[in-house]
Amino acid sequence: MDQEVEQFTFDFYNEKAQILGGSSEDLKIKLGDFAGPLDLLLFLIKQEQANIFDIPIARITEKYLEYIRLMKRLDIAVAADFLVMAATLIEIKSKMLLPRDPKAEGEDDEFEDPRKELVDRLLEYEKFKSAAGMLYERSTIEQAIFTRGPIDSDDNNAEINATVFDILTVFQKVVARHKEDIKMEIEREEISLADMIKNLTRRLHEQKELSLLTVFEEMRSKRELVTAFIAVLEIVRTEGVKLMQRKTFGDIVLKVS
Amino acid sequence: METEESEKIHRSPVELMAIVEALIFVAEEPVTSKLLGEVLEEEKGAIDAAVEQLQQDYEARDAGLQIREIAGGWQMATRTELHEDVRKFLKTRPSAKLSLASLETLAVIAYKQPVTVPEILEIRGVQSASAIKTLLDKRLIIARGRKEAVGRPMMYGTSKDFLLQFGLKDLSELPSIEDFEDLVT
Amino acid sequence: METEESEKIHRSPVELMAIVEALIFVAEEPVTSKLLGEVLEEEKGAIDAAVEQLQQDYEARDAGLQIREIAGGWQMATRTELHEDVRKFLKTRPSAKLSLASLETLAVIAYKQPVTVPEILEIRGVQSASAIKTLLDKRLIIARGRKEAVGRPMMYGTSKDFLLQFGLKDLSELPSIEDFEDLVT
Repeated sequence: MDQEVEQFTFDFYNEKAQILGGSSEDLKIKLGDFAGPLDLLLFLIKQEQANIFDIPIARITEKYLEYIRLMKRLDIAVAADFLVMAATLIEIKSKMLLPRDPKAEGEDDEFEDPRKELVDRLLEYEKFKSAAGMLYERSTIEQAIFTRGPIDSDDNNAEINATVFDILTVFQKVVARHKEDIKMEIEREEISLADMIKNLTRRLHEQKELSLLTVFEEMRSKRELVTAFIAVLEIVRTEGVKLMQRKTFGDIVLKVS
Repeated sequence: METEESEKIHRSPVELMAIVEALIFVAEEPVTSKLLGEVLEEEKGAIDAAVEQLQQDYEARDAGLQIREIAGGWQMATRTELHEDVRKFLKTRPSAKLSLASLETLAVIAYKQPVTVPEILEIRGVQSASAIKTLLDKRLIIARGRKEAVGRPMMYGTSKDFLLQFGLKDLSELPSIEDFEDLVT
Repeated sequence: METEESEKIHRSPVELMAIVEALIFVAEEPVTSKLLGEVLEEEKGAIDAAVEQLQQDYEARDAGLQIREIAGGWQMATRTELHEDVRKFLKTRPSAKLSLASLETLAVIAYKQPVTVPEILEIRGVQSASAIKTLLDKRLIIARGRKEAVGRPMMYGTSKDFLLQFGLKDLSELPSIEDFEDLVT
């Protein structure tokens, strides 16, 4: 039994890209997760058992277009880059059909194979594809190794290591928050800061741990959200409570210490 | 007697010591023999023996670490006698770390400089005094004179150390919103 | 001979091993021999010797831990073979793998750094914006200033986290890209 169209599950070892049949009646396709037009081309060349240095351009172009048509029929958005490559292939194909300039004949050196640029790109690309495979293996090995759990000196783990990118992201968030704050004009009964602190403290002591994400998501308005945020800061400051972030950009957890 | 004596000893003492050592090492909190026994499907007695043997080994080889019993569980820690050097080391760690509040404040200053405290408050919506102090202490920002406005508030901008720490040649190298427009959506 | 042989050897080799072990343990990140030497006021050579002896001892006693060189420093970690039990204990699953597109983009950045978005497109033949976003979010790559070219595009390079997550001592440990040529065709 063939699976339904199955995409984007990718495993270097078990998940080989492949295209299975494609008659109009019985359209059973397994779309490999092709990383781009070059990836697809390499696959087709291998499937056709063609020599990469002497690509049968007409046949490969036909297969390539067939694949794109299949994607379209399945309502899969075909990325523009795939279409650009289709155009390139057609162009090369037509150049191959042109008779060579008789004047240039004989001087083989000057004859530039229309496929050359594409072949160079494919070869260059394939190196990086192999390198990606190497990285995949490395990360798999690395996932089998664990470092120590937090120790006492790691108490201030609410801190994060910042990069320039973080600065921008954080800035965008602040600005977005600011804009939404201004938009908020609806007044409704809001919980006071004191009540918020009381409420959160009680829950924290009941549950020992409180996910900030959960708390913040419960808030019904920006104003409440801000109140909750300040309340959390107050609690951390005044009570024996720790803010912990187990993963960078992960959820932050309030914890009774 | 309902306790089922499930004989599942499939590890040699050395193997058991190794995995127990690894688990105590990765644990977030002191870990009990009971929990170790459950995860490893070993008798509590075997776990206790392994931990005790580990403790003795650590001591015999004058290791820098110890396995100690605390809060009803086992925990790995540095040996007490080494505290001076350990403390000294922990202090010298280059700390490029910033709290989220400081980072936010730094971001506002970086993109809006020169900027005053009330302006930062306006954008962030929270008081930023302690964050500004932290940033001044870490020399990431500097005072940039006073603004010609009511109260002549102090203006702040990023420092040379800021450029160094974030690997920037100059401020024009700061990513702009446009750089990430395609990426951050 | 002007090199002053500052004779500061006030620790026995065993004592030095102990304190080095303790410091590698407490460090939050891989720690360099240089930093250890500075804090302990010991020659780098003595530190290296101590770490190497520690590594050998760990191996000889089939410990559950290892001391390894990564991202330019020393780090204590569990031994690879124990991953199943450790994972069971921590109740973690292997984290989600990067997509093929992200891995390819990462490979291009690792080998061509610093590299701009258009240059990545040129090699991969496909827009890589979302992959770059993913890699930035995962902190595997970082912005590396701007290229002095039309539009001054941002350049990207790999981060320290990249070394850590892929178990590399430094970038030179990556096999050269030409090595992959043999695999090709």
